[in-house]
Amino acid sequence: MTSEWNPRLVAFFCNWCTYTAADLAGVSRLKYASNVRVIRLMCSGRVDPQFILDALAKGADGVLIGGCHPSDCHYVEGNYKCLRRFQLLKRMLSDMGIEEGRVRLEWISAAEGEKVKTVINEMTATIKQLGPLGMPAKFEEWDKEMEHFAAAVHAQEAQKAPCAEHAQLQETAHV
Amino acid sequence: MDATKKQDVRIGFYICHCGSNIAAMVDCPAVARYVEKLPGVVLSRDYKYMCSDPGQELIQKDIKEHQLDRVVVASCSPLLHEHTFRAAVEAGGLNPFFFHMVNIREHDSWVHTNKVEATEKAKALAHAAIQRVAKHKSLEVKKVPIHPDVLVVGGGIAGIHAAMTMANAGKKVYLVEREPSIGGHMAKFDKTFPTLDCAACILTPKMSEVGSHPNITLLTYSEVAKMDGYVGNYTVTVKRKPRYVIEDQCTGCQECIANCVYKEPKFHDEFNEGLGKRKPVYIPFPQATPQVVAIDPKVCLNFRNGVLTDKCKKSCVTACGEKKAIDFTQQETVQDIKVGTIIVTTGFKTFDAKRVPQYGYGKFPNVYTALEIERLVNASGPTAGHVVMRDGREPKSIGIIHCVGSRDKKTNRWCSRVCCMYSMKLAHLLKEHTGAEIYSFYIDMRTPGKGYEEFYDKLLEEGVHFIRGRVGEVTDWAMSPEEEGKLVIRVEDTLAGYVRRIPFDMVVLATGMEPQADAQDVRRMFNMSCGSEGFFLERHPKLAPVSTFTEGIFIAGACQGPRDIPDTVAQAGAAAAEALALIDKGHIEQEPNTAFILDDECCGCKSCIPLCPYTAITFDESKKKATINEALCKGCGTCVAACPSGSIVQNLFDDEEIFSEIDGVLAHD
Amino acid sequence: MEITRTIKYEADRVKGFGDEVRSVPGCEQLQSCIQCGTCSGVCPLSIYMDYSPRQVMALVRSDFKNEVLRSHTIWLCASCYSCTVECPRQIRITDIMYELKQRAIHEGIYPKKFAIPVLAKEFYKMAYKYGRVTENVLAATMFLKTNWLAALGMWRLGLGLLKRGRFPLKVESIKRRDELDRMMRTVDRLNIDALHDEKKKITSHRVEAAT
Amino acid sequence: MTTYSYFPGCSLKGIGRAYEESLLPVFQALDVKLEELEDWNCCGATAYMAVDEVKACVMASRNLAMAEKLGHKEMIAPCSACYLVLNKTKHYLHESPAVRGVIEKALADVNLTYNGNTPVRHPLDVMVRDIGLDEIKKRVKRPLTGLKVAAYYGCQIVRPYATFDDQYNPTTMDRLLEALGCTLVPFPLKTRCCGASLTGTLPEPGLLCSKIILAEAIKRGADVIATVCPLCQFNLDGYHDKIAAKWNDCRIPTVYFTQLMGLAFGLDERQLGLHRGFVAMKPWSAQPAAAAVPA
Repeated sequence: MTSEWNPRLVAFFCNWCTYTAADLAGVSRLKYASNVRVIRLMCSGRVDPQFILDALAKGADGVLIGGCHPSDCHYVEGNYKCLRRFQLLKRMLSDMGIEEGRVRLEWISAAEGEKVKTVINEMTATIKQLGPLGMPAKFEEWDKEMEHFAAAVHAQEAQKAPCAEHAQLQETAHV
Repeated sequence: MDATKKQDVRIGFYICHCGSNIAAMVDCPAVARYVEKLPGVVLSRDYKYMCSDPGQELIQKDIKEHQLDRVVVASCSPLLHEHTFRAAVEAGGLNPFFFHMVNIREHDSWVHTNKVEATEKAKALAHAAIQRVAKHKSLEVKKVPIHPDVLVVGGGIAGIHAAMTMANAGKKVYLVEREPSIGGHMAKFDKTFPTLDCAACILTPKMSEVGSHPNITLLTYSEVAKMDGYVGNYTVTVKRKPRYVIEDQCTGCQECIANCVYKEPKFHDEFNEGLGKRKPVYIPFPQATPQVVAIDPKVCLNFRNGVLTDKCKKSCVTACGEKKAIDFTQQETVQDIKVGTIIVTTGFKTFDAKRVPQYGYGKFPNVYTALEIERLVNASGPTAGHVVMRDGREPKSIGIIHCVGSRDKKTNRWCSRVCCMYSMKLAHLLKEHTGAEIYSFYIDMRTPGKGYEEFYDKLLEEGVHFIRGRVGEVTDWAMSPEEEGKLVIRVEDTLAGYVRRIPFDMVVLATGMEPQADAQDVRRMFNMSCGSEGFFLERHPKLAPVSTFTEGIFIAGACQGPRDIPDTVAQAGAAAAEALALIDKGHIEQEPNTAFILDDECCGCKSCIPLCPYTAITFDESKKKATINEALCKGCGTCVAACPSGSIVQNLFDDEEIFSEIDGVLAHD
Repeated sequence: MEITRTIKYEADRVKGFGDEVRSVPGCEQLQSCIQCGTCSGVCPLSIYMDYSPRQVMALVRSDFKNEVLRSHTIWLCASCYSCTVECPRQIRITDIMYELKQRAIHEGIYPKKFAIPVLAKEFYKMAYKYGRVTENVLAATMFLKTNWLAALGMWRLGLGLLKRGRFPLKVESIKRRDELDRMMRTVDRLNIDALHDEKKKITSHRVEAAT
Repeated sequence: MTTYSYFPGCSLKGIGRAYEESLLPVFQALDVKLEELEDWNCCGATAYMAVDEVKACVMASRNLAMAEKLGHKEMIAPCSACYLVLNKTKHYLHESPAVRGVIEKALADVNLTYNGNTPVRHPLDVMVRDIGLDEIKKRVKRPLTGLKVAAYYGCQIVRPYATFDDQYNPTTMDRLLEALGCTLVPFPLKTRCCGASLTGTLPEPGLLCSKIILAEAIKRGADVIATVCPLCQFNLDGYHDKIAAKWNDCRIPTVYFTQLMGLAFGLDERQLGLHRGFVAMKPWSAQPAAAAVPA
């Protein structure tokens, strides 16, 4: 394997358009970066923002959502619903310091095998430049900070507070 | 090991080599070894062809011998073989939904070039499936009854054949056609290749059979406006355009035409490609089905700009007399039809030759399209089969240019498949009719069909000149005396190796086939997909060539891609058979991927209700909770993702399953 | 009549030539040529060519470098771009012709005393030196270098131009020639074609070896 | 008053003097200012491209960069070859970042930058699409009624970048000349090659190209051929003796469209450089003034 760092991409593809397009890319033997892991859903409308956050939290460096083109959704307008949620989520992600190129929503029809290839390759290149996201490590760090903080408060309080209060505080810190 | 006990599942994992399709890029035994160590896995195998009978039997045997209660197969796309393996699992005695499939062919071995990376990817995907399948639940396949009636959209040869097949099998068929008569493009053709039997002779008996078949309801001059419902239970709204003639009362006597205030036909005749003329009241062609006239409000004197003025003396109405078939007050009507399956046979459009300006169509009157020539050589055509040009002369030399609007990245990049053959047919007919010298300019001669190459041989023997070269331009300026007053084709004779200028009286453009102009609208209406060129996309190019991605909707003929009459008819038969298979089963098995509400958790916020495009979610006022009508739910999962309290669950795609899948794909480095 | 052998052996090919041309920006589409002959059909000069443009495409693709670079075809191309706009595979044939001309001049294997490459070179020199081109001076140079007899045939035209005030007697030049000079030297220094030139050198050795 | 940068190109200072001599007063009459690019150099030209494409691009980009610096929104290039080479360079720089990098460095040496701005326009395009036929009609003092013209566009303003007109049947010049009162003869060879530099280098092929165009214009009944390019004008006008010697006499005057505009605007014929042609157009001023100035 190459020593170069390879980003990890999780993709949520709708069954009717994008997953089929990815199948078409396969049948056409197009070649794209191997670091994408596709999860099939029936519709991009099924993509819960929690899926995206969960993927990032568990170590994905980027998330791609693929749905049918506007007005082509197999379920009439699940893709619009997805788009609406995606807009909200984007704001939240930027507040969390997650760069824009890491989470992408793309409309890819069943005929666009070529687009699957270009989008995945583009995203891989973008994320390679951005570098690892490292959310698990960040979470660990945040946990540690919290523990430190708790411990500090604990220690402070322990010095001046009586025992009963201490016990109560400890409980709060753990919540 | 601890986890195995805790989860209490016994998973069997199988990875397929697919010959060398997968094994060449993924180290299958290595993946099997990796999966073997995962929690819950009791057995992990690699095998050459999992979809083969021995492969399926292997699963069944293992389920029994090893008391497996979950199965994962890593092979091709679930869109291809999920069904196969679910059936195998069921045959092995398990609920078919205790199965999950991993796509390591289309999504892995075929698209990657580094074996190590591809193997790692396969491991990650397999890991995810193992974690996911542990959470799978036992589900029941939902059976819904199927409406036995069928709708066929488009009355060309494909629609006619599909409708006849279904009707003969005893099904009630609605055949909707946009034009006043069925027949489509084939009705315009003179003869058919390679047998040279006359198109009308073989088509018109079928047309009249359609017209009189007790099981067929023919809706001409009509268009489908809307489709609702799902497989087995579609409701289709058909718009019926006013033809200003009451179909049931018209006997086709055509007295009205003879007595129209216009004594001479003078309006553009669509059926004859504008080479002939018709009156405002007309029957498209002698064998039209139904034998019912139509009135064109754009040119009828009783209308002005399509609006009824009642200014004409209406000699047609007088001529119709007692039959009272003419009704100028007719309005567009809509009609709802309930059917279980739909066959879409909307056909093609011929390429607009004006888009290749260098060939001079529309500029030089003696440049014709192939379809115009079909009418010109036809005995019932505008010239009664005499080949005379627009200037009244009979051509002494004719050049036929192939691939006009085909194999050209600037217009249409595909090969239209029929042009080589029909060009040769026209060459033969033109030679027969005029005795002219005929040149055929082709890029590559494509004759892959029964008797087609023999037809090419015949044409060579007849002395038609075949020149391999795509024509550069057709011009009307002369370099030498013999070119004066002629159309000059400039071409490289690539086989002789010379650039040539050849003068002709007549030039024929073999225009290619394109998707109908409104193919995208039709596609949306029937929830289908289009390929990049705009033809309707079949479910699988080899294994499901007449199915679409929407269950119960089939396609046949040139709406799916350019093809000739034999292939179209074969496909139409196939589509009818597929529809019959579905109907005769009596019910549809639906994927149990519907959503349901956890009553205990629903807080009654109603946010899910407006999201459902099928109005499957309603609010139960007594319980103050939402409920989902399972029969209406199609399983998109949009409400599930939106529920703020997490109280909606989608079968087969519940949160737990997807989270474990996410966890799984990222678990492996 | 002299009979010559026309068969081509593998040794006649300069392997890699086709790939090399195709790697130049603008020439990539060459590979998708279907040999339909549209280019020759629309080319106003194809009637004088030894190889038709279509054949040139085939020859390049099959690595027949010597045949292509020696052909008259590439020099007969008047850059009217008809082939480029008509090609059903959107091959930029005119640009490929330019690429072949450059290679022929670079390797000096164009037909000697053939006026067109000489004009191209003289044009280049003049533009390089003065920043502008004075056509009549250029033409005179060209004729002197190729066929001075033909120059005599042109005296009437020259005289006509002179009478009509269209024959400037002094060579036009820009004011800040140094600017252009500096820019050109920068290009030479950067020599983006460094690698390219390496390749050209190697292949030209091969040409010599083959001839 | 609108101002355009103006890139004359070498030919307009030499064999194509008449083009500039008519172009400038016509624009002036239309209240459009042209500011000549100071110290412009050869566009890079097609012959140059045959030797070294990158260097040809360097030459073109010096002009493009200087035009950007001059600051007018657009630049006019009347010679078809200049028009094409400048536009082609723009495309090339856009397509190929590698070449663009080199050229940016070369420009930086002489304190120039290129940002991809300043479109290069042909005067024909500017006349019809920017100024407009109505405005042109207003300036017509002596309509060219009865003058039968073959509008000849040549190759390089419609190919390969057909930016302002149809590449098969361009009509911009036809409409413009019609506005001047001319009668346009149907001319199928509007965009056929004139032979370009081949006329000088390989007489037979080059001259045949010109001859075909001349013969067809005569056959179609034209009094005069209107052109938009100095090389086309030279080829169609300069070789009549040779063409007559080789084939047959095809004498017909070939003028610039701007010369016809000047005539219609009532400008002095001598000033428009009409005397510079080999086959002279019949002096228009000698003709009886046809229909009066349109009201």
